Amino acid sequence: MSKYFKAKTVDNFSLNKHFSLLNLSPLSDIDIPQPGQFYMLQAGDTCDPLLKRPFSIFRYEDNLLSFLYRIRGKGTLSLSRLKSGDIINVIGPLGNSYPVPDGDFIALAGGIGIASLLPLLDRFKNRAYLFYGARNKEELVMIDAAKGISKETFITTDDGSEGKKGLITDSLIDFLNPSRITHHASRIYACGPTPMLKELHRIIKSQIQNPKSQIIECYVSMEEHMACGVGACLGCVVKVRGQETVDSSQKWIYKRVCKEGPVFDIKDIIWE
Amino acid sequence: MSKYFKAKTVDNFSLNKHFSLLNLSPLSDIDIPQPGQFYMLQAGDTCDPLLKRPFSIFRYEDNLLSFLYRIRGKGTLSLSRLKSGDIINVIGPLGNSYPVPDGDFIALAGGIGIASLLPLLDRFKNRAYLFYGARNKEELVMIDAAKGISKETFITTDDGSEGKKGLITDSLIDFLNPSRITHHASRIYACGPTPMLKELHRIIKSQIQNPKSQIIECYVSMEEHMACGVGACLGCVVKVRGQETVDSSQKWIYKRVCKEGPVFDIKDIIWE
Amino acid sequence: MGITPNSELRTPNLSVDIAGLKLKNPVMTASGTFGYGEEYSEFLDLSMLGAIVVKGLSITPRQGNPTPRIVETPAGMLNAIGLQNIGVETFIKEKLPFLKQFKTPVIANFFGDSIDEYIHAAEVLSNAEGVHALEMNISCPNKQAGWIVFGTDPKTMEQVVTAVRKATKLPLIVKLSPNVTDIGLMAKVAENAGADAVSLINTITGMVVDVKKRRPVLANNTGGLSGPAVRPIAVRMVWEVYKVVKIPIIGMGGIMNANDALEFLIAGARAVAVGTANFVNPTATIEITEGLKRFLKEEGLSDINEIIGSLKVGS
Amino acid sequence: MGITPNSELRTPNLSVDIAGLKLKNPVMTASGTFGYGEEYSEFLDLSMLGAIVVKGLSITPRQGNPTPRIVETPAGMLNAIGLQNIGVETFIKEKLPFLKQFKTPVIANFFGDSIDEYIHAAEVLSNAEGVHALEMNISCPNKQAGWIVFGTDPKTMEQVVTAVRKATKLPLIVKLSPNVTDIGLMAKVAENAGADAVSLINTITGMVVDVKKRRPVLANNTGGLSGPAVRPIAVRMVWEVYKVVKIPIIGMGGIMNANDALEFLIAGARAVAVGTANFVNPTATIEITEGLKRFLKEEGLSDINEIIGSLKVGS
Ligand SMILES: Cc1cc2nc3c(=O)[nH]c(=O)nc-3n(C[C@H](O)[C@H](O)[C@H](O)COP(=O)(O)OP(=O)(O)OC[C@H]3O[C@@H](n4cnc5c(N)ncnc54)[C@H](O)[C@@H]3O)c2cc1C
Ligand SMILES: Cc1cc2nc3c(=O)[nH]c(=O)nc-3n(C[C@H](O)[C@H](O)[C@H](O)COP(=O)(O)OP(=O)(O)OC[C@H]3O[C@@H](n4cnc5c(N)ncnc54)[C@H](O)[C@@H]3O)c2cc1C
Ligand SMILES: Cc1cc2nc3c(=O)[nH]c(=O)nc-3n(C[C@H](O)[C@H](O)[C@H](O)COP(=O)(O)O)c2cc1C
Ligand SMILES: Cc1cc2nc3c(=O)[nH]c(=O)nc-3n(C[C@H](O)[C@H](O)[C@H](O)COP(=O)(O)O)c2cc1C
Ligand code: FES
Ligand code: FES
Repeated sequence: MSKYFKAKTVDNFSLNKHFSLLNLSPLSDIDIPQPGQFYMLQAGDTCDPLLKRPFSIFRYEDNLLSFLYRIRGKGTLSLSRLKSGDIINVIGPLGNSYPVPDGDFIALAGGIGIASLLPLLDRFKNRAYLFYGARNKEELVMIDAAKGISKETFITTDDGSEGKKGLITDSLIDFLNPSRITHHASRIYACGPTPMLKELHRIIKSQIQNPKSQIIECYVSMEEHMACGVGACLGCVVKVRGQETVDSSQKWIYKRVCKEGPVFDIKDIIWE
Repeated sequence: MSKYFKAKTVDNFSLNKHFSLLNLSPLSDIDIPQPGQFYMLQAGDTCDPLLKRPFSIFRYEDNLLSFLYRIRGKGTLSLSRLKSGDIINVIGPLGNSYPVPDGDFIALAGGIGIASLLPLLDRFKNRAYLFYGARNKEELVMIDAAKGISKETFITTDDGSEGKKGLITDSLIDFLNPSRITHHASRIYACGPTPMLKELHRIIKSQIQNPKSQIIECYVSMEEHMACGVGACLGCVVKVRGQETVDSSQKWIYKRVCKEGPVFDIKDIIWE
Repeated sequence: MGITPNSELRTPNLSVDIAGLKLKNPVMTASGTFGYGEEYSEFLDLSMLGAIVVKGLSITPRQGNPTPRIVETPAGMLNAIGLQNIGVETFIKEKLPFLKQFKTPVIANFFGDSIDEYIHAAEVLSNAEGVHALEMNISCPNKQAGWIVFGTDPKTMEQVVTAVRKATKLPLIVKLSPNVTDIGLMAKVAENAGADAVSLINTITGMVVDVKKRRPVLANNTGGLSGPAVRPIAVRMVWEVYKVVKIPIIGMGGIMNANDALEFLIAGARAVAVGTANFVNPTATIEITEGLKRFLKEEGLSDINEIIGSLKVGS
Repeated sequence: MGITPNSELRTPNLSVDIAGLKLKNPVMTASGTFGYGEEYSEFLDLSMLGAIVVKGLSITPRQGNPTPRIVETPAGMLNAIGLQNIGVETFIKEKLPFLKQFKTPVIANFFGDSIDEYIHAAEVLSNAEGVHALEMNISCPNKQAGWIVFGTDPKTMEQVVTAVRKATKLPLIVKLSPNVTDIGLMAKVAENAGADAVSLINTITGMVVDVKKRRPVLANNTGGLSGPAVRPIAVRMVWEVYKVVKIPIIGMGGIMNANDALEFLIAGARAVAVGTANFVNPTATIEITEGLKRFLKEEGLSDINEIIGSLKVGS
């Protein structure tokens, strides 16, 4: 059982202009991925693009690995050109995973962040209050799939083209307002763009200071440029409070998103 | 009418493990190619492979450009991955062409050299004595097409797996033997690997010295590594006798295969 | 709807000034990749170029190196043309008249084996009507100094630039070799010796081995690396030079599209040259100029000069 | 069918000797691209490697640079990790024991900000059981000499190599920076100062600009270019060094497969290191070793040493 294996493209279909779903059938025995883990993927075998790119496991069913991806630059563009039958080399599953929730929980997805959170919603069906925001309707994908496995779903778009107009974090703030609590969730799981995570961090800080709040924990999946995905290059580090360092004078240390992450306790991250 | 145009892949089918035929439909008005001319082709838009590669026009019919190519390295490999509907940028037609034959003629093709000669056979149907040699059966392609438009066809393979066993130039020597001439051809057109062309040069020299020989002219299509294909980079030069130089002391000059060629009078080339 | 002055205002200024030479846009051709202009004239209107830089010229014609002269490498290519050229005289007689019909400055790239040859070539080219500036290629070995490359030794370079400076009144561009430890130092030497501008980078020396034959692929053994592979090195060098000289910089090395050109301009180049990209896309220069215009519009800028050297660096 | 001695004879010898260090094959890992070995131990059997070169170590731990530290370039990548590392002591305590279980020599790559730091790190590493050789990374700025890079100034380099030579009895490999005018000269200086071998190339300094933000993509502004893009430069440099030194050369820079490794060996490298390729293909080293074996068989050669430096060059 190796974490470096060949897989055959079963299909690779475009959901809309920006998003596609890739289904891969591994050609050898693989480790079973956990929600929050990721794989390094690359189409083709030329030197441009050179490096593999990280993608969260979106679904694992019937030994099929599914990835939901957004076409951004040359790596994802070349991925979008994979055709059924094409064979690629894959590394994974990599990184840690979301800790198992106890009871109901909140999931906060910004844009393509849904890809990472969906397996969590799916494994713990009907236990998540899903907050899912995006720029516009086109950037919201898999809503039906997500709704079907969530307890309740809150949708926002920046332009109001779907769901409520506004930021998803504002909807979350409303929901968390201690004076009108309607839920029993004590944990938040989040994946999305850095500005969203920073705002979440602000929200969490004020929640924790508020004795009436139920929220006690928050886990976020972080993104950084990666080269190796396996902890070797030190390219993907984030600043984390230095609790584990011998030298207590050290306020922070770098941890590798690909190895100690991608999932971190939001309190441990130093947001700059 | 520009020599740089977009074309749509109509189909790209594999004749066997080594050879494929690519049919392109130009998306704008193009110049009509002449036998011996070539195009610069490239699949994909990444930086690897970087440069376009030269390919002879193999057929031009119903405004469809056809290329017969042999998969050798990364350029032709990526070409072989073009799918119907894919759009690529093309430069051509480039270079000079085979001079018009008067009467019957001899065509000497080594391996993929057939790609360059076939349009000549086709335009002057049933006037060519075709000598076509390759390493083995698999490397002989389009034999039926070639036979159908040639006056007579002579086939050899190095291993005897098709046609006569031996070198195609040996068959040519037999045929040219002045003591048993059965033809009225005075010109040879040739395209193939350099060793074959060098041997041809040796044959031609002895023919010309022989007063009984009918052969008076020989044109060869040359190959060199190309970068631009349009005469700008000076990458593709061959040594040519210096008849056109001002300074008569100069024994040779470099000419560009892509611009003054690819077709040269065999006598003008300096074979080293 | 009457006169719409706004639409005119909205077309941003692309013209830049290189040592008194006014270019209608900052996109020129790189020497050796555009022949003498005519080779590409059937693909694009040469009047649309910022400048045409022709293949390197020497006082007497040169045959150049044997073949193979070209080999592709990952995202790049090596060339060992060996400076084949028709010589300054033939250039002036046979190629320059064609180029004069376009409204585009002609920059003559030239070189020599010795300081005398440099001086001589510069003089002849300076007297030719229709040559608007000179670009000295100093990536050639100095015969007199035992084949030390002019452009890699500060002293040798200073001598040859000083000598050529005296031989011409045309704007003088010194084209720097990247095969050096400190490109900033070399640029400063050129500036002090009288260069009006520097251009960089020339190719980086490389080699590809044919492992079956156990020979270099190129007949010349080594060749010069160009193309996208070198771009990050070139951008870094332009930035290093921008920090230490006052004269304008012409940036090049792997520019394939407008985004690449912008990297150079932002790092400090006042103009850019497009080389290897012409081979892949004969209209690359025109598309880059269009792309620059589009970028300025999108960013709400009215003048390309606003972005030149605008790089904000961290501490 | 009884004993078949021929099949054994047919397995060509891959082992090479680097300054007394016997490697079972010439394929090692490049420092900084293979962590401390354990990161890749779930992908391949570390006993199959010629040698393991670990991430660069300093006398005290380092945090390295802020992010982004990595950006992809055409056929290459820039990294500005900033030499983040756990320090020699922690390495010896926590990482070395793991590496000792494999039958593969461990080469400790190390560096310092000053000659003292180099000496100190070399001493500590030399006393650690399980470190088989030292590789000095001299592509770092010298704090004492006003941040001149050790590896780009012959005098500074001579000093630091001479000092380290006295501090260790282990085979000493000096890793050369490619950001120099004359790599042959630098190699000779290293040889004369007591190096047992040289390794090259380290990364080439480069920059990528984010044109929208008008900032370098990397937080450190510049980074080191590695990957296939640099291979032709690296092969050329190995060849240049091979011509002027007698000590063995470890070649690297863009090696992705056996063919690439062969280019280096033929050009004169006695061993090769695989860097960026590990990121793309974690089993690259093993596949390259297999490919070398296949090549020797196909060519009817019985020993890898027959091809080292076998390049036939034109006049
Ligand atoms: C743990 C993790 C899980 C992810 N999961 C998903 C997913 O499920 N679906 C999805 O669409 N995207 C996911 N991403 C993001 C995805 O990796 C990037 O969109 C992709 O790398 C962009 O590559 P590109 O070549 O198309 O774009 P580029 O043009 O190369 O870059 C666009 C942007 O992508 C980012 N990027 C580029 N290269 C890398 C790299 N090697 N590593 C990380 N970021 C990079 C940079 O921010 C860059 O500005 C994930 C990222 C991480 C770190
Ligand atoms: C005028 C002309 C017409 C040609 N017509 C045909 C044709 O109709 N069908 C066909 O299959 N082949 C044709 N060729 C040969 C074809 O161009 C090469 O096979 C192709 O370039 C190989 O590219 P590659 O990347 O697959 O192989 P690579 O691995 O790059 O190289 C394999 C070999 O191809 C040659 N080669 C590589 N790059 C170039 C280049 N840019 N220019 C020229 N040769 C190169 C070299 O000899 C090299 O050793 C023609 C060549 C020329 C010059
Ligand atoms: C085929 C070829 C020929 C070249 N000839 C010359 C030359 O004659 N004089 C010169 O100064 N530079 C010459 N160069 C260098 C280019 O002008 C340019 O500096 C270099 O190629 C980097 O730009 P690019 O990556 O865009 O090609 C040549 C480059 C190539 C590829
Ligand atoms: C992410 C990364 C980190 C590196 N760290 C070091 C290092 O700590 N010490 C060192 O000497 N070289 C370091 N290098 C340079 C490599 O060892 C090697 O010399 C270079 O990458 C060229 O080889 P490649 O093209 O195969 O990667 C590093 C390279 C990369 C890509
Ligand atoms: S991506 Fe290499 S350490 Fe994380
Ligand atoms: S390929 Fe450029 S001159 Fe012929």
